[in-house]
Amino acid sequence: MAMPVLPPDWPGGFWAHWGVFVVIIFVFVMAMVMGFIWFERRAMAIMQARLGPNRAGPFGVLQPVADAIKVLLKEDIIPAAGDKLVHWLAPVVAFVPVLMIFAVVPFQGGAILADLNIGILYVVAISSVTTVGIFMAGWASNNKYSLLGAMRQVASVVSYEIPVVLSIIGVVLLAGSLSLSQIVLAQDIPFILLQPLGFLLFFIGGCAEINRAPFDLMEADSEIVAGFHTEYSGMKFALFYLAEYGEALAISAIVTTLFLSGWRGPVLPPWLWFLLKVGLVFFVIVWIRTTVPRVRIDQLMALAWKFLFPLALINLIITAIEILAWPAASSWVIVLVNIAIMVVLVLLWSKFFRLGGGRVEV
Amino acid sequence: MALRTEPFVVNIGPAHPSTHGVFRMRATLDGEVIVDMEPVFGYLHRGIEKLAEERTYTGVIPLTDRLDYLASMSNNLAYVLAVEKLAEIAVPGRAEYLRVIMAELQRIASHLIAVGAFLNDCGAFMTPILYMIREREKILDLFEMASGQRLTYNYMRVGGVSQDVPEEFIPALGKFVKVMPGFIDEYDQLLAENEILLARAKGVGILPKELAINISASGPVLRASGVKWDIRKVDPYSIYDRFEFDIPTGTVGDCYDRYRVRIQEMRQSVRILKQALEQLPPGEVRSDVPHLLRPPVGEVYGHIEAPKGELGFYLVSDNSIAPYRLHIRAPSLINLTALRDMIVGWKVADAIIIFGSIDICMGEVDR
Amino acid sequence: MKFERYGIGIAKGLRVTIRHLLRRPVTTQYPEQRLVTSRRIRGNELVWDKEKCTGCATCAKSCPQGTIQIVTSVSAEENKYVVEKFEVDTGYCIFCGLCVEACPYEALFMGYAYERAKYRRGELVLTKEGLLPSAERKPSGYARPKIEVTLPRQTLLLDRDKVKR
Amino acid sequence: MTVALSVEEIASKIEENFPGSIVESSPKSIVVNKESLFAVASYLKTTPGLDFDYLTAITAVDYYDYFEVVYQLTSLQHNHSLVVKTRCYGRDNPTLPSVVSLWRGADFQEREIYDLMGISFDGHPNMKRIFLWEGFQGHPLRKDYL
Repeated sequence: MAMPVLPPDWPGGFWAHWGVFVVIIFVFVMAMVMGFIWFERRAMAIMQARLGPNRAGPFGVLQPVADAIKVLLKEDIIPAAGDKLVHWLAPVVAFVPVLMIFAVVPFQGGAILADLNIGILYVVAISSVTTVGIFMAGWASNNKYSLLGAMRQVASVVSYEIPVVLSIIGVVLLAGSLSLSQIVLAQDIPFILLQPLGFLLFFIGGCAEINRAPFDLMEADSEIVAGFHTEYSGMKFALFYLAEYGEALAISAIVTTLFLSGWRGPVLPPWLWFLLKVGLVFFVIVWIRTTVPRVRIDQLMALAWKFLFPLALINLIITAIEILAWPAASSWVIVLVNIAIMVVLVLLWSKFFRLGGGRVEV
Repeated sequence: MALRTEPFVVNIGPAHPSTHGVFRMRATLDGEVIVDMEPVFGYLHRGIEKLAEERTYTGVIPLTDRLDYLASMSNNLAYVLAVEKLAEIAVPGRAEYLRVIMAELQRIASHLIAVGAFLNDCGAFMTPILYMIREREKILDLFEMASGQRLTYNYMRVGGVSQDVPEEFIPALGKFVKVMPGFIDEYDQLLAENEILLARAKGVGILPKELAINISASGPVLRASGVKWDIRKVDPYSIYDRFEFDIPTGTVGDCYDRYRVRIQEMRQSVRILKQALEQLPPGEVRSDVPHLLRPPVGEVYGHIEAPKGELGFYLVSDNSIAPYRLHIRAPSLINLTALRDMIVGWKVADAIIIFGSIDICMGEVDR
Repeated sequence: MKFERYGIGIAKGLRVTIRHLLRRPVTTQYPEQRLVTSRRIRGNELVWDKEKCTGCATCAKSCPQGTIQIVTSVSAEENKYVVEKFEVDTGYCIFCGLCVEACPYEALFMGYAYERAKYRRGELVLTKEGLLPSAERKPSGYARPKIEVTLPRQTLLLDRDKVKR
Repeated sequence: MTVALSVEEIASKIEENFPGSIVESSPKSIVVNKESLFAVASYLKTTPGLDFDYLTAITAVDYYDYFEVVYQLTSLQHNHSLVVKTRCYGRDNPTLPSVVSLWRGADFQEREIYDLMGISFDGHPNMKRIFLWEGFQGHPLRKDYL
């Protein structure tokens, strides 16, 4: 495995690098997830005219720690009629892939566990494994709400993977590489400007994949109680919770990497830029969650297949044509053209997009 | 190729985040689609009608607080109006105005919860309901100021109200009336045009006009189906004939119409409050009514337009100090009759919002 | 779903929520920060004025729950009723205030206090001594205008929210 | 203002169409016998000029000798109202014809009366207890239930 961006004076070679970064990633993910939990609760609370957690530590920053301790001390309940092995295995299967995504996320130039040359493909592949864990949880719980939630999750992930991957391909075409650090290095202009439509599609699809509002159907508390983790408690529940926020973190990080030029930015140190951008993306996710209601399952499907999928295909084709036809064109012209194309396409689709489903005669 | 699926039964409730109390829908699902539904309730049955037979006429008023606990003032009002009709007791002018003020404030408070809970059921994570609870809190402050409690007011009495409002009440109410329309505008900005909400609520759970009348629906549910029927207008009780207000109606009878009708009614209530504040006369608030009231033998049906619909009290008196029979026509219970017709064929997510859009209060359904 | 408004509805909603970032929260931090309750609060526990009470038992009759128990005897020398037993089981009390309103001699008051939770059900039964006023058992102004004017004014949420419009 | 229709007028109309159906007519209400209840109810609902399309409330009162079931009828079209009563004797298994087929609004209310008062309604699609659980002994709103 090639390590082109590994600093040459790095002591100890590959295994030291590996060990250090595993620890860094683990600590980073845990710390960021806890920070995100706190951040989401605080930001949301303020937007809802209240204060949010403010008891544990200054501004309540230690609230996630307190929650974690509470959750760890809780009794672990397994439904009597549930499938015990699968029930036990599910949180692990759901959580580990989330952690593994960060192996290829570059925190700054060279700060990466494994700069795979197929990095983004790896991300797409690994992130889907979480779904298996969630379906296992839904199945093993022997609870109808859990099963409904798990089925919703599988349906939505299977559908949304396609527009998400298609919009990633646009980025890959521009960067000419599947490696995440190469993609960042290729972004002299952030790809959000070169690929505005791709960004929109990826963001919507990403929100749907990580089950963030308005696509949080699988744990829609007002409909199916808590979805797949209805029957989970204690540490296993905590793992699902971590997985959920870890996914949110991962999506924020990948959006940052693919579209917001990753760690690159003036003045501030690169890792800080990276964190700021991740935080910004996450704030937008939280902000949307605070505002909008939830879509219905058939609307979710219709949105994926009728709205996102055709637009993603068109976006891909346009990107390919641009790259082939005007390889020498000024980037800023392309930016303007692409934004115009995005506006036209979105308006056009908004006009003609009709939702399927509704009442079913029974 | 048709997929063969096996229907399965899910109990939605009695302990479920969005059944608004202990309501249970025994739903048969085919995938996500509800093919059959049976409402089950009675978990909160306290036998208020039976208890009332052993209370004095005044002693029943605290019981009515506990019917629809989101609109206690309206329940108080309906009950005392029925007793006054039975015993032919006159009410001083100021008391009438105070009653109307309280009833309209209560209507706003109840609709705020109804709309907030409905939007919460739609999945807008807590934001609308928290904004609306904020405004409801202001109303509860006013109620607390007048009656001393925030939920079970026990404010109305046969022949008036329990005591006059304190002097700081009127300026506070004036301020509330001034700020409230702005907040209602804000709710509208927040979600009224939201595409997702439109997609979720428009055309969902349609209650046709004929069916709405046939199942004796009342209140916003009936009006959303396009029937212009508001007891405040068609059978004015108390002093509602002195105020100018409109009856908002819907056109289709879907969830969105019910939501809009409630929002419009809040605006109309603010309008009534404004007029009542201007007209409020000074004077007594309670006429002389014997402590142990003995109404003449007879029976009476008194009804008002409560926030949830037509709230009626059927009273039979045998000239003793306790009602011989008290029957409560609970709007929540009767509006639920159409639930099955509205839900079947929709998905689980729709069932929840259809149920939320009816706006029931289990204290009133089960009694 | 149909985006005939091109997402303007969603954008409007997003504007409302983001504007709330700049507003003050409306909640209070309860144990540290306390609001003044209504002057007419029907708070926990009745307060009984031993001197004014004549033992007429109007309160007991007016109680819808049958919570109040009064036993009186006739005192020979003073020619009036002596209250032997005055017992209120606050576990049954619904704090409707009808007894206070009914009292013809203004001898019974609603309590001004809240936070009077007890550890044992037995402690909820208040007898003669337990009903007397004390430092933490102040009478409320419910149906007692004379007391009402001495109490501090209620804090209103209406006065606290700073909404720029 | 919802007009309470003149009882004599309607009573005579009913008597004309269904001789012997009126047991008693007070100034406020008509008491019909239980055999002709359904016919009278559908007459009231469908006759032009009466059009009682809205069943406001049903309730039952226990008078020891008999149960009186009270129907509050309203016409949304003409904004008038009428109180129709019927009596059923016997405490063991009193029955009445159901009006659910005319007004679906009677559905839960008749079940409620059955549950709490013990009057069963013939022709009701789902005559079972509504508030109390199946197997509950007695009917609590009866005056002899302690």
